[in-house]
Amino acid sequence: MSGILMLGAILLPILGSIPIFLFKWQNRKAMRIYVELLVCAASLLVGYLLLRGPSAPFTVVTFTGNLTVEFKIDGLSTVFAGMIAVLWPFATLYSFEYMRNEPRERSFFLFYTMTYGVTLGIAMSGNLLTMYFFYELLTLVTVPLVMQTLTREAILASRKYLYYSLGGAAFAFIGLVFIIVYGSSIDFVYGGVLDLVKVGSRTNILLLIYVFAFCGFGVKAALCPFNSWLPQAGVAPTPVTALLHAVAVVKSGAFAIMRLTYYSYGTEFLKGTWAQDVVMTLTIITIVYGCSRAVKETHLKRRLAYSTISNLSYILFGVSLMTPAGLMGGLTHMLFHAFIKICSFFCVGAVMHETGRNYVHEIDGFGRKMPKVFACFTVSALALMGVPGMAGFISKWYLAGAAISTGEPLACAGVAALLISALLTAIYMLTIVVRAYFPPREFDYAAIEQVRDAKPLMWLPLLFFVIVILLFGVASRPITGFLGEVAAGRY
Amino acid sequence: MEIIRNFPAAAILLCLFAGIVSSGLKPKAAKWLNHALIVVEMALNLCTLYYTAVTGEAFVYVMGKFPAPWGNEIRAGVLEALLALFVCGVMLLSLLGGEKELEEKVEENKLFLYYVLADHLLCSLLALIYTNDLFTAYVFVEINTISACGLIMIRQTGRTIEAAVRYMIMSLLGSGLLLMGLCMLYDLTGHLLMSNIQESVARLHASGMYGVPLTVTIGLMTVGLAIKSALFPFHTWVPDAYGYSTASSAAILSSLVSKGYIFLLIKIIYRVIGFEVFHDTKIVNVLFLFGLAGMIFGSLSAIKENNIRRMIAFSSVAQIGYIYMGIGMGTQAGMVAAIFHIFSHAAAKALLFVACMGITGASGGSVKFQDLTGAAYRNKLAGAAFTAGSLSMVGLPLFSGFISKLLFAQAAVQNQGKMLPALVVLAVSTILNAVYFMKTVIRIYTPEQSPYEGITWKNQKLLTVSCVLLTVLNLHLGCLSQSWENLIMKGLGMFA
Amino acid sequence: MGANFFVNYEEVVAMILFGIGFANLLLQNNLIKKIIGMNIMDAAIYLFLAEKGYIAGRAAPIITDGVQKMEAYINPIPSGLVLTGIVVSVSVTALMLSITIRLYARYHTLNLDEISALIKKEEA
Amino acid sequence: MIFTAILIPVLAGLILLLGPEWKNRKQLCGFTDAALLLSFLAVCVALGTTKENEAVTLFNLTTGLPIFFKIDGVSRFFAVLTGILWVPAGIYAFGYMEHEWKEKRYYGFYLLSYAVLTGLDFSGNLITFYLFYESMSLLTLPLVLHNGSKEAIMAGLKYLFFSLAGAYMVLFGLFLLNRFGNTLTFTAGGVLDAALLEGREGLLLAGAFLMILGFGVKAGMFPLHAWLPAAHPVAPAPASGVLSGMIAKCGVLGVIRTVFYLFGADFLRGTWVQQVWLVLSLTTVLLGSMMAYREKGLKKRLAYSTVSQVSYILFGLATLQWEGFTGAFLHTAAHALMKCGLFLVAGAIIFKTGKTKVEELSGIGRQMPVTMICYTLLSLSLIGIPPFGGFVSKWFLGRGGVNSGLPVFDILGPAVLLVSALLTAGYLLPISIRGFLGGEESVVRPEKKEPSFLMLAPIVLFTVLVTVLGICPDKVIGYITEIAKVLIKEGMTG
Repeated sequence: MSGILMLGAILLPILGSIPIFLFKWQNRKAMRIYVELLVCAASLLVGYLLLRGPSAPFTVVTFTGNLTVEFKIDGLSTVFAGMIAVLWPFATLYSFEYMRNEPRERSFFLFYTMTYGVTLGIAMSGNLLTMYFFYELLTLVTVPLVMQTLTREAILASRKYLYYSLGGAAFAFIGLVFIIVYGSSIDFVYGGVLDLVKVGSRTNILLLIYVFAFCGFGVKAALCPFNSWLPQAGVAPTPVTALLHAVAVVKSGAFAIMRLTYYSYGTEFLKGTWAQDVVMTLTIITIVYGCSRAVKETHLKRRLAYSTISNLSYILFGVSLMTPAGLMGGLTHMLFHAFIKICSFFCVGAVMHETGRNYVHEIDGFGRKMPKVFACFTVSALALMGVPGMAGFISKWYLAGAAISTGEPLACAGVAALLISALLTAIYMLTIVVRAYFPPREFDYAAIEQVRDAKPLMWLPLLFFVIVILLFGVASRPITGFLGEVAAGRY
Repeated sequence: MEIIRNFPAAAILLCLFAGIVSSGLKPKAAKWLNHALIVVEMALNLCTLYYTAVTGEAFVYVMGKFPAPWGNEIRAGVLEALLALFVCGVMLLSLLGGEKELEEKVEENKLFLYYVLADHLLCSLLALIYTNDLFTAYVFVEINTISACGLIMIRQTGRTIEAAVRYMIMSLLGSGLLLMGLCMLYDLTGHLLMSNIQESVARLHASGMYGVPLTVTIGLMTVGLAIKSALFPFHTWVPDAYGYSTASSAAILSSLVSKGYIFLLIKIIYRVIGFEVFHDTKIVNVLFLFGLAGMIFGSLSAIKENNIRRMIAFSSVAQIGYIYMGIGMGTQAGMVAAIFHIFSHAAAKALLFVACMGITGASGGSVKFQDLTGAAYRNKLAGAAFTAGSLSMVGLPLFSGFISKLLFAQAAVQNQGKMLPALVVLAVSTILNAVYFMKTVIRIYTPEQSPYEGITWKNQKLLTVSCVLLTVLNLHLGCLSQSWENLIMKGLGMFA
Repeated sequence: MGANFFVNYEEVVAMILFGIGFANLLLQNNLIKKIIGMNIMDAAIYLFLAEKGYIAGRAAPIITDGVQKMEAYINPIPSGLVLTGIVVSVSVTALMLSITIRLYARYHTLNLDEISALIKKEEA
Repeated sequence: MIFTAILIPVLAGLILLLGPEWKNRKQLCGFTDAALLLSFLAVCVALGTTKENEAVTLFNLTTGLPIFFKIDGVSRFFAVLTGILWVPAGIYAFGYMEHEWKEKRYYGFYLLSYAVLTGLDFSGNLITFYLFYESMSLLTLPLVLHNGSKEAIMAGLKYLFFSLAGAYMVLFGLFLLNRFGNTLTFTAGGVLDAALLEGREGLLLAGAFLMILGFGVKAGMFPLHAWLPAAHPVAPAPASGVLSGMIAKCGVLGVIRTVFYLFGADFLRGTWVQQVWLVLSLTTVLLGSMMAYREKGLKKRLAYSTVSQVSYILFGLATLQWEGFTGAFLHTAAHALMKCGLFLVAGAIIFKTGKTKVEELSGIGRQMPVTMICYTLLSLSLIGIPPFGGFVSKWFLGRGGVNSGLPVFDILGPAVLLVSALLTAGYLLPISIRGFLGGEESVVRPEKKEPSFLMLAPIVLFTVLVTVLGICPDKVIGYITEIAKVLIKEGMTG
C-alpha cells in the first residue's frame, strides 16, 4: 500500500503538471489554484507517508539483473522529503506573485511542478540506481527553468548548468558501477554495502572512485572547483534560484553524497583514508572560497549564490567527517540552511521584483521602504552568520562539535574554516543590511519614493520562514533529537 | 519446424532476387517491393530467432550440398538472427523516415535504383551476418561497399560524389587488407570455412608455429575491418559520407553498414581466430587504445562542427570508439557491452538522423546551426525525437545509451588493467557528448522568430511513424534490456 | 630467413606489389592513379593466391584419364578464389571509373584535392 | 528579577525603535531617562535579591546548551559599573544629542545595548555570554555609525567585522571547551576535564589563546585594535564615552571569564599563551600611547589612549597573580570612569565650539573653566598621579608585575607601564596647559561657553567618583580580593 502511495506522491506532481501545458488556461487564476492544489496535495501525501514512518522497499521496475527502480522511506528520506514538502507550497505561493508579469508562465509552472516530483523521487529512492536516475532527470527538468527568460545570458547559463550536471553525473556513474560490482547489493543500507571480500586488495582504486563520485555528485552541490554554474544560473527567476538553486537541486547533490558515503560505501571503509582527507580538503576550500567570492560580488542574487556554495560545503564537510555526529551536523545544516537561504533569496527576489534593482549599492535606504522584507532579510542574515538564537547557530554548533570530536587536525582546520566563513558571511550579509537601514546622511529618500513593500503573497511565505528560523534557533531539541537518531541509523 | 533451417539462406536469396526484379520496376513499385521484402525478411528472421532460441543451439545450412570442409555454409545462431531482425527493422524505419526526402530530392528516373541498392545492401548485410565462409564474407563486403557507395551518391551533387569516392577509397583499402589477410589465413590453415579455420588456428597456436604470420594475418583483417567501420583514426570519410547523403542513407550507413563490419570482426574473433588466440596477440590492446582515442576525438570534432549532420556523423565516430573499447576490453563482459552498444547505437543514430531531417526540413533545409534556432517548435515531433535520441546518446537512464554505458563500465570494472583509462574516458566522453548534443537541443528549443514554416505531423506521417517507433525502440532497449542481454549472452555462447 | 626469402620469392614479389598498390591507392591524388593502385593491389593478391594454389609437379585437377590419387593434382580452390576476386575487382573498378568520369565531367580535373576545393568554392 | 532587568530596556528600546516619531523632544528624553533609571533600579534589585550562583535558566538552544543567568562577584562588579556609566552618559546625551539627527533611533539602540550589557554581565555560561556578546556587537553598531557620514559607516562596519572576527575566534574556543570541558558554566577554577584533555593540551592552549585574542579585539588589544581608533571618534560623544568606558571592558570581562572561569589560571600559568599574552598587552600599552602622542584629533587621541589603557588591564590579568588581578579590576573601574568622562568633555567641546583638533584648543580653559578643570583632574588620574583612582590601580598593576615571579616581565612590565604613563602625561597635559595658559593674544575677553547642566553634571560626577576611588579604595580592594582568593590560589600571601 505505502509503496503505491510513494509512487503516487512522486508521480502526482510529474503527471499532474501535464495539464498545465496541455490546456490553454484562459483564466490564470484557475491555473494557479490548480498548481497550488496539486502541490499541496502532493505535500499532504508526502506528509502522510512520512508520518507513517519507515516503509519497506517497493520495487517498481527491474532493469536488468539486480538493478531495480525501488522506493523506500528511511530516516534520510524523511528529512529530505519533509523539507521539500514543507518548502514547496510556500515557494509556489511566492512564485505566483513573482511570475505575475513574466512571460511563459505556463511552461514555468509545468517544469516547476515536475521538479517537485523528481526531487521527491530522489528523496525516496531506495537504491543507488533509482537515485541516479532521478538525479539525471532533475537536471533535465530544471534546465528549462534556468532558460526561462530566454535571454542570451540565460541560454549560456543553462548550457553550462547542463554540461556541469551531466558531467558530474558521468563521474558519479562510475561510483554507481563500482557499487554494482563490488557491493553486496545496490540498496541503501546504513553502514554501506561494500563487500569487502570482493574488494580484496583493491582498496585504493575504490577510494579513488569514491573521490570521483563525491566530486561528481558534488557538482550539483557546487563543490569547488565545479561551482561556477551556480552563480551563473542565477539568471533564472527568483523562485527557481531560491528553491532549486539554494534548496532542491543543490541539496540533492548533498543528499546524494550522504547516501553514497553513509549508505553505499560506508564510513567504516572510508574513515581515516586519504580519500576522506581529499574530500574534506575540498569542502574546506569551498567553504572559504564561496564566502570570499560572495564578499567580492555586488550582484545580490549572485552574492547569495556564492553564499550557497559555501554553505553547501558546510553540509559536505559534515558528511566528510564520516561519523554519525558529522552526518547529523550535515543534516541539520541542510535543513536549516534551506529555510534560511530560501528566505534571503525571496527577500532579494522581492526587491528585484518590486524595483528591478539588482546590485548591492542600489538598495540604500530600502529598510524603511520595505520594512517587512528587510526585517525578514535581517533575520536570515543573522541566522546565516550563526548568531545564537537563530537556526544557523545550531547547525554550526553540531558541525563544529562533530569535527572537534574526531580530533583530527584537518577537521579542526575545517572548524577554523567554518569560523572564517562565518566572518565573511557577516561581511557580505550585513553590508546589505547596513546599507538598507543606514543610508548615508545625504541620502535622498525621494529617490525611492515609489518603492513599495512586497505584496501579501510574497511576504507571507517570508514570515513563515522567519518564524521557522527563530523556532529552530531557540527550540531545536525535538528536531535535532530526531536528526541525531536518523544520523545514527536508528530511524 | 525444420523448414526454418532454410530461412536464412532464403532471406539472402530473396533480397538478391528482389533487387534484380526491382531494377525493372517503376519507382513506386520498387518501393513497395522493397518494403514488403523487408517485412518478409523480418518474419523470416523472427522465425529463425525463435527456432534457435527454442532449440538452444546454432544450426548450419549447407549451400549446394557440398559438405564441409569444401562446401559453402550458412550458420545461424541466436545472435545472428537477432541482429538480422534488428537490421531489417531499423532499415525499414530509416527508409520510411527518409522517404519524403528521397522523393523530393532524388531524380525521378533514379529513384528505383535507390531501392535496388537498398535491397542489395540488405542482402549483403544478411549474408555478412549469416555466412560461415570467410571468402563469401569478403565478396559480400564488396557488394556492401558498392551498394553503400550508391546510396551515398544517389543525390548527385558534387559533395555526395566526392564523399562516395572518398568512401570507396577507404573501403577498398580496408577490403584489400581484409582480402590479403584471409588469403594468408587460407595459406596457413588451408580452409575457408570458419569452423575449420578455427580448429587449425587452435592447433597452430598450441604448437607455437607460425606465430608471426598468424599475428600479421589477424592484424591485417582487424585493421581492414576497422577501416571499413570507421574506427578512429580511419574515420576521415565518415563526416562527408554521412553528412551530405540523404537522411535514410546516412541512417542506414551509420547504424547498419558499419555495424555489419563490426559484427563480422566479432565473428572472426570468436569463430575464426578463437577468442583466446585473439586475446593473446595483444591486438585487443591496440583496439582498446584506438577505441578510447575515438571516443574523445570523435566528440571533440563533433563539438567543433557547425553542421548538424556532420556533427551526428562525428558522434558516430565516437560511438564506434565505444564499441571497439568494449571489444578491446578482451573480456566476455566487454564483448557483451560492445554488442549491446551495436544495437543501442543503431537505434539511437537512426533516430537522430531521421529526426534531424525533420528539424532541418523545418528550417528551410539548412543544416547550419544558426538556422536551426527554435526548430523544435516548428516541428514538434522531430524536436522531441531528436531530444530523445540525444538523451540516449548522452546516456540518460531510461534510454538505451544508459544501459550500454552501464555495461561498458561494469565490464571495465572487472578488468583490472584497463579499468581506470576506460572509466575516465567513458566519463569524459559522456561530458563531451552532453556538450554537443545538449547544445543542439537547447538551440532547437530556443524560440525565435523564423522565416520558415512549421510542419505538423499530418504533413509527415511516415516520419512520425518512424520517429515514434525508433523512440520506442530506444526506450525498450533502455528499460527492458534484460532480455536483450540474455539473447546476446546466449548467442555468444553459440559462437564457441 | 634469407633462404626462405628466395625460396618464396613469388610471395615476396606479391607482397611488394601489394605494398605498391596500397600506397598508390592511399597516397596518390590522381583518381586514375588511385584506381590503378587498387588494381595492382588486387593483382598482387591474385598472384599470391595463384602461387599458393600451384604445387610444382602436379597437374590441373581436370580428370582426363580416370581418377588418380589426390596427390596428383594441384588445389583448385585458390584458382576459384582468384576468379571470384577478379569479378569483384572488375566491378569495383568499373564503379570507380564511372564516378571518376562524373567528377571529371563536372570539375575537369582528376586531382581529388582540387575537386574538393572546387566543391567548396561551388557551395560558397 | 534578572530577566526583568534585561526585559525593561529591551521593551523600552523596541518601543522607541518601532514606534512613531515623538513630537516632543522633552518627552522622548524623559521616557528614555525613566527607562534607564528603571532598568538600573531593576539591576540593583536583582543584585540584592538573587542569591550567589543561583542559575536562572531561560531556555535551551539545543541539547546541552542552556541559556541561563547567574550572579557572582564579577557580575556584580561589572553590573554596577555598567549602570554607573550608562545612566549618566544617557543623561549627558539628552543635552548632546540636540544637534544630532534621529535621536529616537539613538536612544532606542542605547537602551537595547544596555540590556545586552546587563545580560552579558549576568551570563551564567559561555554560550549565553557569547549570545549577548554577539548581540552587543550588532546593537552597538548603530551607535557607532549614528551620524551617517560615509566615514562613520565605514568605521561602523570596521568595528562590526573586527568584533565578529573576535567573536568567531571565541566560538572556536567554545567548540573546544564543549568537547574537552565538563560544562560550559562559568566555574571558578575552570571546567577542564583532565581525563578528556589527555594529550590535547596543545590544541586547548591554542583555543585559549584564540579566545583571549578574540575577546581582546573588543578590548583593543594589538594586533586587532585597528577598529578602535576608527570607530570611537566617529560616534557621538556619549556613545564614544560608553564604548571606550564599558564596551571595551566587555572584552576584559570575556577574558576574565575565559581565563579564570573556564580554563583556570593554573592551566595557563607558565605556558606560551601567558607569555604571548603578556607581550601583546605590553606592546599594546606602548603602541597605544605612542599613537595617542602623535595624534592631532582630540577624540582620536583619546581613542588611542583607550587602546593603551585597556591593555594595562589585560597586562594585570596576564600576570595571573592576585595583585595584578586586583589592579586590573581597579583599573577597569577607574579607566571606565576616566575615559568616559574625558570623552564627554571632548563632546562638550565639540558641542559648544565645534573644535576637534588639539591645536585649536588654545585658551579653551578660559571659555569652559569647569569642563576643563574636570578634564585636567581626569587626565591626572589617567596618568596615575595620587590621589586619584588611576594611581591606586596602577600601583597594584605595577606590584602585580613585580611580584609575578615571571622572568623578564617582572622588570619589563612595570617599566613599560611607567614609560606609557610618561607618554600619557605627554599627550594629555599639554591640552590643559594650553587651554588655560595659551591663546591669550587671540581672545581678549573670552565668552563663557560652559555646557548646560545636563552635560556638565555627568562630567563632574565621573571626576568626583574617580577621586573618591583614589582616596578610599579599601572597600573596593577588599571586594576584589575576595574574588581573587577563589580564583588564584598562588601568591595570596599578602
